[in-house]
Amino acid sequence: MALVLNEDQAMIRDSAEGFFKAEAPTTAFRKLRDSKDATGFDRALWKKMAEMGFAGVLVPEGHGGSGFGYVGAGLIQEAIGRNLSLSPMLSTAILAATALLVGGTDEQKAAYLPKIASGDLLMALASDEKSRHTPNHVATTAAASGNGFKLNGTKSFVLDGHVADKLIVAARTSGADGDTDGITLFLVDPKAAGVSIARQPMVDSRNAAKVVLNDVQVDGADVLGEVGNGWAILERALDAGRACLAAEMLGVSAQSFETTVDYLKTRDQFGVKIGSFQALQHRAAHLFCEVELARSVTLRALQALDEGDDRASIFASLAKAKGGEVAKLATNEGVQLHGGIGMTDEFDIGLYMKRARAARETFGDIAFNGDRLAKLMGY
Amino acid sequence: MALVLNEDQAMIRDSAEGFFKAEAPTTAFRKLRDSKDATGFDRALWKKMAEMGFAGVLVPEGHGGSGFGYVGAGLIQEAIGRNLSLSPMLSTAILAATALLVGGTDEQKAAYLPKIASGDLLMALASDEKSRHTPNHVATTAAASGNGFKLNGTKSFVLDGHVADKLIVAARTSGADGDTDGITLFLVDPKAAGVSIARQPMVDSRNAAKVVLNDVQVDGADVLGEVGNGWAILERALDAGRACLAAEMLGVSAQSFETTVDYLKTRDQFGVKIGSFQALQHRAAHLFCEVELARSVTLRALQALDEGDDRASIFASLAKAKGGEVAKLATNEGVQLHGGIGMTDEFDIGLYMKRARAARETFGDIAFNGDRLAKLMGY
Amino acid sequence: MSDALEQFRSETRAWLEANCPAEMRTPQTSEDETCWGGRNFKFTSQAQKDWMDRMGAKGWTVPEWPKAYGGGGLSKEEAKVLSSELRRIKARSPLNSFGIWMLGPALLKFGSEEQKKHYLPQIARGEIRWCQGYSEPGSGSDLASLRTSAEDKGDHYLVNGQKVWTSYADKADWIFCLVRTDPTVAKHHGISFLLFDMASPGVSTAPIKLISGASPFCQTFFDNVKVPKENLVGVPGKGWDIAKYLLTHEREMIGAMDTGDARETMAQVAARKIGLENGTIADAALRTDIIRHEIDAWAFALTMERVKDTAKAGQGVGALSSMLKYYGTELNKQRMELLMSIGGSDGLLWEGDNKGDGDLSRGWLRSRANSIEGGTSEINLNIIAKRVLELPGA
Amino acid sequence: MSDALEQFRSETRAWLEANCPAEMRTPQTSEDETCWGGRNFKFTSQAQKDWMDRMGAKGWTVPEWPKAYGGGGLSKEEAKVLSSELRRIKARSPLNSFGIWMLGPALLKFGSEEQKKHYLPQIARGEIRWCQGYSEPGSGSDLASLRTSAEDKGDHYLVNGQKVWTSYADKADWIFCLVRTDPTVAKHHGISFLLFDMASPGVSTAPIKLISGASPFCQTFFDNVKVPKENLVGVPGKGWDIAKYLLTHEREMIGAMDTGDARETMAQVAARKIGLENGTIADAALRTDIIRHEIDAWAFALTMERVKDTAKAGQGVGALSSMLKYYGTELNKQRMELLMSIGGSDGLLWEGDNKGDGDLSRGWLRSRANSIEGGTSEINLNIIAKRVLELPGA
Repeated sequence: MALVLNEDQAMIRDSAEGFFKAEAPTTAFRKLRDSKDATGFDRALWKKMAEMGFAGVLVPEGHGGSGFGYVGAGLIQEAIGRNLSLSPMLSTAILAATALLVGGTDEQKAAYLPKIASGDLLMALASDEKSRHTPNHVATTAAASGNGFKLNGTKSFVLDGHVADKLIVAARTSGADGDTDGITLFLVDPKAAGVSIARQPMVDSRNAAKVVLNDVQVDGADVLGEVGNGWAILERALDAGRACLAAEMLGVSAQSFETTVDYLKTRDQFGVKIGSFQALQHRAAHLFCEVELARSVTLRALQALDEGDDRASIFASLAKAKGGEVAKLATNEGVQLHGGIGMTDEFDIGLYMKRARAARETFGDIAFNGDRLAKLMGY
Repeated sequence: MALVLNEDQAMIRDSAEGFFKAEAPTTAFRKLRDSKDATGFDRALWKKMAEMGFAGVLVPEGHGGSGFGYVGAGLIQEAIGRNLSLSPMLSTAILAATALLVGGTDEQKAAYLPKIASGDLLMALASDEKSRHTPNHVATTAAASGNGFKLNGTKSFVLDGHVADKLIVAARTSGADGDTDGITLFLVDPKAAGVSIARQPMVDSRNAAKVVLNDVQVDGADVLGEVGNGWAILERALDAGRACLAAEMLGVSAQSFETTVDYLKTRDQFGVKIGSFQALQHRAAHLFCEVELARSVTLRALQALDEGDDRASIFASLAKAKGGEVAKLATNEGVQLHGGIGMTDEFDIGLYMKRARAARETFGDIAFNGDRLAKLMGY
Repeated sequence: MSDALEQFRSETRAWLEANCPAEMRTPQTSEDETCWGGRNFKFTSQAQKDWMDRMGAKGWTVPEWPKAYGGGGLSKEEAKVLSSELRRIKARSPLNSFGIWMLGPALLKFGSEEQKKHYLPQIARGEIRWCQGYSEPGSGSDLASLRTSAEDKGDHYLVNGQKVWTSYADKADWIFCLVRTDPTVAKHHGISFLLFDMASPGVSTAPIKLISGASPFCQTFFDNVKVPKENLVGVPGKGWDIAKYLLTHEREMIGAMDTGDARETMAQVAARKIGLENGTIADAALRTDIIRHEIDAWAFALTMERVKDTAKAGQGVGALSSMLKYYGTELNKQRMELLMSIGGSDGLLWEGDNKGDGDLSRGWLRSRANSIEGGTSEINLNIIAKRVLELPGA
Repeated sequence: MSDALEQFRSETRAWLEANCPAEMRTPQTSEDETCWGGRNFKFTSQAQKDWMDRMGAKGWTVPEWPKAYGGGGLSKEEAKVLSSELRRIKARSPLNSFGIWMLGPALLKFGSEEQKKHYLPQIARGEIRWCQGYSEPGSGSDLASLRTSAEDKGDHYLVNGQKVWTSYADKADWIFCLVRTDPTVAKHHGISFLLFDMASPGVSTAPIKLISGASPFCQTFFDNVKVPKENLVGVPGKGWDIAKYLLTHEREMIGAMDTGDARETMAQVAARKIGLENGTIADAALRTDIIRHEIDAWAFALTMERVKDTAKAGQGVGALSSMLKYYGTELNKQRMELLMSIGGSDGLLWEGDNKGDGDLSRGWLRSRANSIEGGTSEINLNIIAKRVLELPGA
């Protein structure tokens, strides 16, 4: 597929850019943050996002979604990155929707996908257990119990875990810690007995929660996919997350870069604009190149997911690895070139740096994703 | 020990700087290179170096040496690096002398050290077998035979191997490839039956040879150190080589840096000196810092060898790793900032880049030495 | 060691034994326990106050300052002995102060005899807490472009303007402040160095919130503040010389900070958080990054050591000291980035139930200012290029 | 595909089948087998000459140039078909030439009708081999400061001066050359674009030896060379416009070079030289470096693809194309450094008994020029800063 947006996609991009700039700019982010809002996002905004087709971006039209696909989801995420907009987009519309699409039965799809698309159902993926992303490390157990399973374990860094109406929990039904075989995904009611959820305040003011499962009884019908074969579903959901986070980080990088270039054109020092200093010009020019590289890998990763390309995992890791490094560079350079005011909470550039850092850790940094892509390529 | 040169050492530095600048500048290097000189260095120069006490820098006064120690050896190497002077300093005066000092019997010391100091004996260490430095990879075998051993194997990248009067060969008397136990060092006559030596023309025009050993018979008296326990001697010789190569690379870096800064002050472009461009100023200033860091680690490594510090290996690897990276940066920046003329054979800066690359590979680059120092420190 | 020095050591030891309260020999557990002194300082305990007062009375808060100015009047050697004896009993610092670190050295070099007699003993005894008024919202790296004006009104200056990044301005008693006394000359030549009471009418402050959270920094406003003319240090219009002297001083201090034994710790943290496999940190790529950083950090620590040893040996270190701030702060930022990577999602915590939750993320954010405050990395590279490499002006 | 295009494809296929000699369908094994054409070219075989002549006669050495100027007169679509048919039979390039790559596009845009008619067919048929006279010893990145003079002598120009980095000047028949026709105006405005015969009296060349060994580059000297006035292209004093047009053209070409499938190869080389352990390259640190490079190389390759696709989609690519030269050449240097690290002492060989010995070290050294020739990385960063980011002039 050509590495350009087609007309429909260009329209999605324009409408997403316009929407988030108007409806959820950084001032909205600050308001939620400073009020220590218990939900962590604006439910009215999420409703509007559903009306725009954003919540159902991956949901086929037959299930009430807009079916824009991953390229569409990435464009929405990019606009979210540009505006630091808060919403359950990643957890519900991307991670959970992908898991359901890949692994759900017809009944599960019919039950959940339309509600995701309409903005009425929030979901969260509870997979990570280690602080550094290691998805095959699943120590949470699912032991046979009655006509179902009993879950025990602790999940950390569960995005939107504290507001989710339904959790997707990765637990081990067989095999040893580290094995990919033997992992099973379960749809778990967060209000079920034995589930306790605590929100964790994060540096980027986004929602993450610790989920403790203590003898939580689930039914056989709550299994997503097949028992012991959850890994492929989990991988695909995480790859969707990686590619869409790369897109969000692209928005973060591009916005930080543009803000910084604007600052270089307006800030006076030593009687001239600081953008006239060649050392800063070269750094800005280099950063321009890096942002463009991030844009290319991100688009390829999103397209690969849409096409079912068998290298989709490689491209997702490539985009996540490169996108993360570029976002680090763009936000670090942004703060440094803003000087002292870049360090103040009053200016936005620091908010972008915080988000870049958190997005970089989520679903693996360059160490994880670089290693993964090399292994997938046989070295 | 304070990280400064004492008075004696400052004198050695000054005399070495003066000596090599006068006796073996880059013009001498070019003459030897362009004439494809069979020896690869000037024997008359080596005699003069012996008279200056350089050949016997590590040899105690009792054995006719000057006993300047490793700091002294490093200062000589730094001056060699500054002038790209060709001599068997590293192979004979540093590697072989260290091996003899650490592992030699009284008889061996008495037989060889005075001749090293007087410049009458050239020696070479034949240890590497892989193209990437892996000292514990010793596949060359030494099988018991008569009252001695029979050696079989191939050694590559033997510095000054083609002119050596005596080789120090690492061979395996027991254990498996990769084991450090079971390695034995042998003093081998290059004219012995079964030894064939072929010079390999290298990018830096220095001497390296391939040594093939085919049923070479050696005597029990030719063992250096104990049978099966050659590793500790080899390690110490290589550490001496690493620290002294770091010193030579420091000379290469410092000279490249200074030449480049001079060029920035004299070359006109766009009507001004190119040294007035801030982007180049910042790169030069950063390079200044890096060269100073290389100087610090090098001095510490040399001192640690002199003191018998139990962290001498760590410091040797630290100096080799950092020194190599700095030499890479200094010479690459040197060529780039010289522009087109930096690419011509007529200018010296390219010669420094070639030497930096070869010195960087010798006895391990940052990948090898970084891994080694981390392991030595327990991570 | 000479007999006299040995004698001094035993006397010092005895005096400390008698005068350093037991509580002041326990490790400080938080920033809040730092003693800053001053008119309104809330001591955490009587022991903290006693310790400051006793050391202050002896002049040992500033051991090498002359006795006439409230100092200890100690020789370099004696000061070293005192410092080693303090370390021996693990005594806390009796007094932290911008007066000791910054204003004192400036007054000793540029102040009048009267000023030295008046201000220095107050600093030594912790009676007056000082803050520093340098930066302004518009000035940034171009510090000399400052616009806070001090108009000569005969018997006093009338100060108007605004400072920013004034550490602890809301807690300080007095300020040492760069002001423009002559707007008609070239920017470096119209600056003066002025001292005044923060309680003067017209002075107000507002705290600055950083990306890392609350901070000691303030914005400080001057609205027709009257300052007696004798409060000017040195020569009117020559304040820039004092500023440069203090900036160099500050750069060397900041560059020297934050190294310590962090080296050891990073590998330990990684081993604990990520685990070892066959004796090496299990994440090979992260381990490579850690090793590369450790190599640089160690090379930098050795360079600091070499600078000190070179200075001790009586050799010039000008060229070397200019790089410490630049390289040290860049390294520290890199170190915090790596610690964040090692921490993974734990490093992203902003606050939490456990003590220390959020420290890492806030420390990481705070470290980003290292290469901005006290002279940006860019300014330091300019300085090296110009003063050390003597490259032509752009 | 349209019927007409299908028809064109089958005709082309038949023609190639009949006219491309079998030898010209075997892979080229060395640089020496490249066909450059020209008056004095030594063809490696009759087949090489036949292949050039036949393609030249058909205008297919320059498929999209107009037929009137010796080109093939093909549409974009037809040219693509030709190119795919050539690939299908693995045909070698019939003719390489600075005339095709550089002078041709310049003449098509700036030349007079007469010049086009005269020079372009010679280029298409490989009759005249051209070289490019741009750089001078003193000019470097400041190309417009060139000093080679062309004095107006009524019916001719008298050319004096010196060029450097003239590729294959010692083998070329004619030169296209930047000269100064008016020394009295601002440097960019006194430059003209001149064509002349290298056999003219007063022209001499000397080869340049590089750090990587022998090179195609020469120094070229002009000593009172008479050049007919009709050999000037475009308007006198407006040569800089032509130069800029060609430099941009060249930058895009160089940036686009040397990517290919090198990606695949580096990991393979490392696996072969270093070996795999549990499926990963045994040296973990070097593997990390390789992975980081591969990520960048892949991201760059995708960016090249995106630029092409964007252009195809009829959208502007100005901002993107400006970065290709800078990033591509820096990446290639890094790639060669890594290949040298992977090679270890084998990479240090300068020559040897085996075919290929020394190729790596010489390739590495040669790669260092990538970021210098055709506009240095620094100049390209300046261009991005100025033209793309529109940052103010320094």
